[in-house]
Amino acid sequence: MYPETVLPVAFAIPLLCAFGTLIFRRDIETVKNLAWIGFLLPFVISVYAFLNFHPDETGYAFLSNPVDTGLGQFGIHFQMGLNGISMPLYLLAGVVGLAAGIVAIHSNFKRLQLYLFLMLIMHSGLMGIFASIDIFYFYFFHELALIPTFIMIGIWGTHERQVAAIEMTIYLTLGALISLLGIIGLYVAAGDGASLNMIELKEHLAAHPIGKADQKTIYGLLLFGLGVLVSLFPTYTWAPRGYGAAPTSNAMLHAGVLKKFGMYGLIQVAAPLLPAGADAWSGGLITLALCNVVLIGFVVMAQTDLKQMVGYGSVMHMGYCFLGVATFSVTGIGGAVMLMVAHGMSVALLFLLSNYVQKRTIILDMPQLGGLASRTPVLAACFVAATMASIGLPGFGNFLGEFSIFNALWQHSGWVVALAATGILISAIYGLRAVSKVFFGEPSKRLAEHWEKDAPKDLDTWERVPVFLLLAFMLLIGMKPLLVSDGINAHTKALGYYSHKPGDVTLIAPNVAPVHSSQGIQAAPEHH
Amino acid sequence: MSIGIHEFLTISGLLFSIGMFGVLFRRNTIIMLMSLELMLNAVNLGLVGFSRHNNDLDGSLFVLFIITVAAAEVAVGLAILVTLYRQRNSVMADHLNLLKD
Amino acid sequence: MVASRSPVNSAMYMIATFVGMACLFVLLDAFFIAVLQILVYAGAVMVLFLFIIMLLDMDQREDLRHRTIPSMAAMIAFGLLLVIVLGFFKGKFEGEHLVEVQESASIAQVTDAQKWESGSSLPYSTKAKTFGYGLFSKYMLPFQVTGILLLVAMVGVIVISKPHKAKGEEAEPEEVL
Amino acid sequence: MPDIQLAHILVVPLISAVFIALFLRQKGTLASLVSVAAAGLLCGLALYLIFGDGPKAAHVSYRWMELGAVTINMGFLWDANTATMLFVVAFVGFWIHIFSLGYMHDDEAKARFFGGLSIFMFSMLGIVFADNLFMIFIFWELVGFSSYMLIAHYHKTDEAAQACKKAFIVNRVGDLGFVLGIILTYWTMGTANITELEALAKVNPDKVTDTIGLLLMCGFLGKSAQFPLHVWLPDAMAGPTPVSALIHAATMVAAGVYFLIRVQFLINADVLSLIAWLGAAMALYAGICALTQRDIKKILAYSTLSQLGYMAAAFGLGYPGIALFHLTTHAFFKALMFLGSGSVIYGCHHEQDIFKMGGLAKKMPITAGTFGIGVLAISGFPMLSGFFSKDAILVAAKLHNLPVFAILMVAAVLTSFYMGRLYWITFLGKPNSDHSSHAKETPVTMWLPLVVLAALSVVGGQEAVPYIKELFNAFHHSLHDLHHAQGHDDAHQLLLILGSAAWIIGLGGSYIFYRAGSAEDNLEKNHPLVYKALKKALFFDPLYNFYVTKVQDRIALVIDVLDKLIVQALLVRGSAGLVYIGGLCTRMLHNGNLQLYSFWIALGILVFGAVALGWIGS
Amino acid sequence: MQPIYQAFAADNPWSQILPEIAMVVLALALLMYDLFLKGERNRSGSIAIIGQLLIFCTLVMEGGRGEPGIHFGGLLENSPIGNFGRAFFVGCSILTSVLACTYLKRRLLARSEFHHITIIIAAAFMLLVQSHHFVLLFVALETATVGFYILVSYSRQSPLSLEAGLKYLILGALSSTILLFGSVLIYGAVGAGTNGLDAMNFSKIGGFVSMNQGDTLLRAGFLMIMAGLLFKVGALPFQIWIPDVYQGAPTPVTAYLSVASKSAGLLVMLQLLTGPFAAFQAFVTPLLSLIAILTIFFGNMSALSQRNVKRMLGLSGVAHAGYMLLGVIAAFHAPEMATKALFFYLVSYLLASYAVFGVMTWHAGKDDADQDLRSYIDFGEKQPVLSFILVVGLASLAGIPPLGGFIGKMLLFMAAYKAGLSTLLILAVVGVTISIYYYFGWMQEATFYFWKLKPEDEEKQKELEAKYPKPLCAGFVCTLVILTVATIAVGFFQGLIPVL
Repeated sequence: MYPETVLPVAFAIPLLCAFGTLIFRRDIETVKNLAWIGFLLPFVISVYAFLNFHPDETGYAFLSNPVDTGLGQFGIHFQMGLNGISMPLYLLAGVVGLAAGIVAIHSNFKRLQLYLFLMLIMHSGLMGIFASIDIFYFYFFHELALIPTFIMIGIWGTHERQVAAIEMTIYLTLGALISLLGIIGLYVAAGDGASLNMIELKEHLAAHPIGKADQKTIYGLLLFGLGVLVSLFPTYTWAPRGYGAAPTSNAMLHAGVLKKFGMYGLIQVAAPLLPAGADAWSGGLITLALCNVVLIGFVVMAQTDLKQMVGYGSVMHMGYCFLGVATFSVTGIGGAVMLMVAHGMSVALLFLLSNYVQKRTIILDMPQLGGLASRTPVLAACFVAATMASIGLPGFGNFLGEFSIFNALWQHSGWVVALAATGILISAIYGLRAVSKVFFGEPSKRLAEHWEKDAPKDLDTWERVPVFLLLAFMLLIGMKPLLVSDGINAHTKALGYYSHKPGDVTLIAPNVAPVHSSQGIQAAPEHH
Repeated sequence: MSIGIHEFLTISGLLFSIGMFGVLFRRNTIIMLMSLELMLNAVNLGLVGFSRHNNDLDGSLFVLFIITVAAAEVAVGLAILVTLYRQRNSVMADHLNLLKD
Repeated sequence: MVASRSPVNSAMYMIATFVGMACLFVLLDAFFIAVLQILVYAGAVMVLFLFIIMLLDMDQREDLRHRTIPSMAAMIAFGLLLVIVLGFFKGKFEGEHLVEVQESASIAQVTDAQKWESGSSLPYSTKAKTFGYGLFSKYMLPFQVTGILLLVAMVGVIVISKPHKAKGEEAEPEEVL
Repeated sequence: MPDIQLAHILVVPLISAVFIALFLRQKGTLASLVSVAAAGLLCGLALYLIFGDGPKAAHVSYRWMELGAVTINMGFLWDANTATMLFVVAFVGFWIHIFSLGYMHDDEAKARFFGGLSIFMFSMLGIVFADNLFMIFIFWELVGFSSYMLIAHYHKTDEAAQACKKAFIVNRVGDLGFVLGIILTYWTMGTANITELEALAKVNPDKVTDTIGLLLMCGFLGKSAQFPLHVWLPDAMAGPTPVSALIHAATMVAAGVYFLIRVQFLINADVLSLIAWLGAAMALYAGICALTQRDIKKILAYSTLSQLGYMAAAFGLGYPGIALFHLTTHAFFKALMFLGSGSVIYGCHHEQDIFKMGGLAKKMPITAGTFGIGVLAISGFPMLSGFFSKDAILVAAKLHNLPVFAILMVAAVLTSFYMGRLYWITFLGKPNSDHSSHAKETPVTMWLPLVVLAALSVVGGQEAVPYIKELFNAFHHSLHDLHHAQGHDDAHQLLLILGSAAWIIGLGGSYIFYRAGSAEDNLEKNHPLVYKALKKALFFDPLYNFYVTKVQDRIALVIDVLDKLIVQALLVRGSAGLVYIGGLCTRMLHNGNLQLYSFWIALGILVFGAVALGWIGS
Repeated sequence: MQPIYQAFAADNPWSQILPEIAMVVLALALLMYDLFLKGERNRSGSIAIIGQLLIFCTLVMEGGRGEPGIHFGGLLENSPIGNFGRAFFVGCSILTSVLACTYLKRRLLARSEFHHITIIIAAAFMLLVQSHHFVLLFVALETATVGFYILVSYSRQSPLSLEAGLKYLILGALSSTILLFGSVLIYGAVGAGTNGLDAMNFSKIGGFVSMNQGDTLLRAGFLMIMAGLLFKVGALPFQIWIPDVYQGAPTPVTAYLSVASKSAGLLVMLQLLTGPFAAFQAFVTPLLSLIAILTIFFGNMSALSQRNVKRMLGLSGVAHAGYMLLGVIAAFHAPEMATKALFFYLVSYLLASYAVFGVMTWHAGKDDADQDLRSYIDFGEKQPVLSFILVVGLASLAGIPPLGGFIGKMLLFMAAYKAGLSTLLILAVVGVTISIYYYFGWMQEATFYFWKLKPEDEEKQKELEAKYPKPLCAGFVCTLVILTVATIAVGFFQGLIPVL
């Protein structure tokens, strides 16, 4: 295999398959087969890349050759490659993509051809986002993946879909545009001869640093733009509503993978290139992220609709990622990446399982549910596993991410950790409440009547495959975190994030709390 | 000669304003068109004045073009007006309200 | 002219205005343009207007009194516009009198004195002949365009006024609302 | 190489659990056999390791995850404490597995149960072996999860559904402090490795602050169900009885104490005395609560709380070895009693109310006999295992902290009193219900573990007994300290008398008060005021209920409403509405009137003219 | 012949404007064809399209572009802007002809004349963007405008069309008068200060203006000219005519107006502001910025509440004019980048607009009746291809990646940011977000309401369809598909538009 073609191929396959579905739209079986190809091959490639990931001295692997598509004079080239941070996310895209693809192929939607077409387009965008080295294309692929989401929600969504779709569209477009302004600002502030290629831009900025005030503005734009995309407080309302209305496979892809774009952008682009800006905004970001964790945490507790709960829950957990980003340290950033990967899989699984629950109960209002565990034990077990993952049980990556983030935050302030850690309690409360309300106890009267007519069946084979696929990868990452953490560790360090072991501090000044991150930014290069 | 270019310009400005006033004031679209002609004339006056003052011929030549254009405009305008009048029996501006929100 | 309630009266006042304008042109030594003014405007355009007004029996009297707010607004706008436009000219060319035209015996004398470059102006002259020279040399291109413009206007007037007859069909009936 | 063997021991139950989860979900019997075989295998390996000739101390560590400053290692710390704890977990665990074979024989979800047991064994062993705080926390959470899963075994009942949730959440409250404590420790000391921490703590004693101790204590409070996080344990009895025996009596709840012992050097004197006070209070309080219980398992649960209080007190008094000693003996006799109660429940067709039993001694002689040994052991009957450990604790208390000693003495009397009450009412007298009258002795898989544990309860405290000697390696240090403490001998003499008096008063008093096989609660009947007063001791549950339903849920509701009102309605809808209204306004401008339109243009000209003249702008 | 006239006469290199001449000849040929050669079927549309395509090809191949420089005695400049404009307007005119074919087929209207005027307008615009002199500028502009008066009122049976024509005529004439007034002021001010130089020639004006920036008369003239051009562009406060005229005009004409007329105004403005009036850049920046932002907000907000798609597109076009004005302002500081961005924006706007207007032309039925949003319900079900075209076109207009419109907007924003307009850009972004709402709303009506039509509405629609059949011509669909494919392809391979 030619390493430089791997990633473009993985990006192109779903796209080609998508257009294939348009051509063969009359023959549904061919369309399904095409969709299989379009989801399976990228998965295989992502796993292959994951197993053969050996970054070169720039920290990248599978670098493709830069292609000028017409914007070369503005420093924009199409180039793909993977680094330690993007590799796990790329794998996430491959895995969740396949799972969602299987769900989509086996859904009995009207106009399945069109649905699969859109899913394939979306998947192709996802395979592009994390592999893009050029910031412009990174943004571009995000939008490529985002647009089908709106359409899918609008056409195949549940009852509230019109409002949800439009609210989501407006929010996400606003966020995307603001972050686009940020990217443009970055490009412009970098001065003449700058390129939007991450590797080159970093070198360029090392030689021509951006002024502090500019950094603050641009990072602010990026932070709030990307923040909207990741449902940073208070711009989160689109998420639960949108996910509640979205068709399952779409919600899986969006909540699981696409939403991570914003966070990834902050980690990979904004913070390392604009360290002073990141430092200036860190306090504000921590406040907002804490709101995400604690306030939204309470909001989740008050939800009675299962899907709403999962949706709000994902908003809440993104708060942790933001906290990680705000620390500007290898630990925090690494934890955020870890959490993104793990959360991506677990939230996709939760959406999938909620849908399975809904299929069997019709209603999603938790007080009216119950007793499902004895009828569908596998579903129950999987749901418990997914819940446990999302509330941070060790053995799943979520725990590692949250734990690292707490550790990193300690350098910032103990009180922040204390507040943030209440999140693990809050999530336990709502997660377990949901499990016990939905699965344990006796079914409500209404449900029992429904089941008399239509007895619930446990998961069938094609329902199980995506669930087990996701579970397997969740456990793999949770049980053997070195698979991803070494890459993350190496690349976050290479990006210049602040890193020191607590031992270094105690040797120097035993009684002084670890230094504040702002000093670390300047100090970072000397550390390595 | 006792009057200078400034006086001509004042008259031109006055005529221009009157033309504008006519457009704003009258509901009859024919009169609006006539007011527009008046404004064009005001411009012509200015042009000729300047042409004379600047001692070159370009301004005067421009007037010829303006007169032609104005005639063409009027012709088209009146054609539309006539056809419209046949359909609607009115050319009052406030009766022309099929197109609105 | 603008305040007259009857369109016919307005048109008549307009003709008077045009004639007055022609006099002003004469004052500016622009005899050719003055003649054109009378011929084209007073002679052709205004006749066209009158013709249309008469033809369509459009001599509706506007009641101008009951529309106080628009009228007041128009008055105010007029006042402001006048102030502004006169403001443009304020302090410009004041007291500058027009110089007597130094009509040279032959055009050659003037033009030889002036060095030509792309973008030089044409020498001033009151002779109609110079207008012809100007139009056919420097302004040849706009002159041609004007011809096209007139053609378009002509085609347009025909298209708009004349009901279209497709082959083998009757002319469509006029729809009157 | 102990580390390889330790790894084997750790992995065996995991493999069993995975195997069951993947392939044996529908095959309950096979699953149970696999799980028991795994327990047996690990027990064998463990015994070989503990009693074999291998090294007595070892430490090995593998990198498991690294992100910047945080490196999580998976390591094995093998020393005397580990050995003792491993014995308790592996051996008691194995017999409880055997017992479960019989007890869960007819259960429909046997596979899940045994899978859960295997997971639990894995997680618990992880805590036992862990060489660093991070790893402890990881397995700490995992035991919490297995406990949750096993309590939820009878998930159809509301009781179990609530109990499992409560157990997990209350534990999480403790873990909240625990995780903060671990992070604080890590960032203060620069390492999470226990061996290194010990060395560092010795060099820099001033770094061991109250905060570290208090936060780490939170973890103990949650897991060992100590005040004020004790509420989950009685409810957790909704799980199957073997689970209660294994997790909620012998091992998991004791893990809190074990953890404290592991990090003893991180707890400074202030926190130690707090722990001692808390432990003593718990011992007394749980005893009082136990007095009014009717459910056999709940009585045992409160008794567990009380005994855990003893352990905490021992630890707080500065004798971690004695705490571990009591932990070990308690594991024996409490597991015995729980299994005994399981046997009773099984025999009585899942009747749990002691006042509906009675007269079981005749029908279930082995159970009755072994249970009696358990009662005696917990009451401190001389020469039984409980006697030695409890005696040591009381001596320590007498020597170091008289008020605590007084409380513990009263608690000791209470212990024997309520245990006597349980025994007399359950086993003596006449059957009080159909269930008990038709009770039968249980099959061999169930009584054999009782016998084995009874034997251990008898000899568990005797250092002289061959294999038990090995276990004492972990207690030696503290026992040595105690024996050489000033005034030890006098105190010991005093305690021989007081201790005997305690169990005699307790057992005798309860017999006199309740009589054998009574069908109703004499206390409730004859002294309703006292009974009510004692019942009030259970005020914690209503208090927490009040907190959850009236405070926490209301806050959640209020925030939810605020979210809907302010963020969703005001910010989102509001801004959208504003734009829309703006749109309607601009729309009104397009009214189709040509004159209005020309006014726009005039306006434009006026503005532009004014700008040109410099009236507007610069 | 005297020397100066001879010199001027000698400086009329007609070969420089061969494409324009060819266009005019084509237009005249159409009239001839109509008179003499018309057989059973009127093939004027095909002739017009093929002829223009040939001209377009020569223009794009750079064969017919002529030499750069100033010709025709200073009247005409062969500049990059002009050359872009020439190809652009021919493109517009071709597409208008395509749309017109479908439009005219259903109506009893003269066909050759429509194409004739369309082509003449394009030729006039081509001269307009090259003009270097106010006389040519005015004459070319008026030729195009008069053509538009006719086209707008072309559907003479429809009172809407005539009314729109009359409104456009009066307001348009008013604005031309204002422009004219401005150029007179410039002429006077410049002519009084120079001797022997042509006071209406842009280079001469530029030289004079740079030395007399504070002159009131110059400023006034400049601003009056701007006002006239802003009217064409459709920027606040001269945007008011847009919804009415767009609604009333035949749909192909609406497209032509919204693309060609707007672009012409914009390109001329760019030409003037970077040419003769470059010295006024600092003076006009605050005013233009304010206008741009107000235009963006006004356009988007009033489009938001529209139910008539033509009005909506018109008002959205107003907003687009605002974005383009940002590009013009950006050109003051980052001329190269901003010019490229504007060109790209215009081309992507052309592609998307014509696709959308094409669908509307087809869907309009007789007498442009079906222009309400509701009439698009179930469109996706009935016409999947057209609805796809519609969705892509709207998305590109909204600036959604990966379509051409997004790239255009991004380049424009890049240029604007480079020019230091970051605050304006944030407001513009808010405007774009508002615009998403109505574009998306339309897409929603057209595609999201599958199987959602009420039975009575369905019946009504069927009735309408039976009454006015809507045949779909292959060439028409092909053109729209090409536009759509181009819109998508340009998003991925931006180099396909050779302006970069």
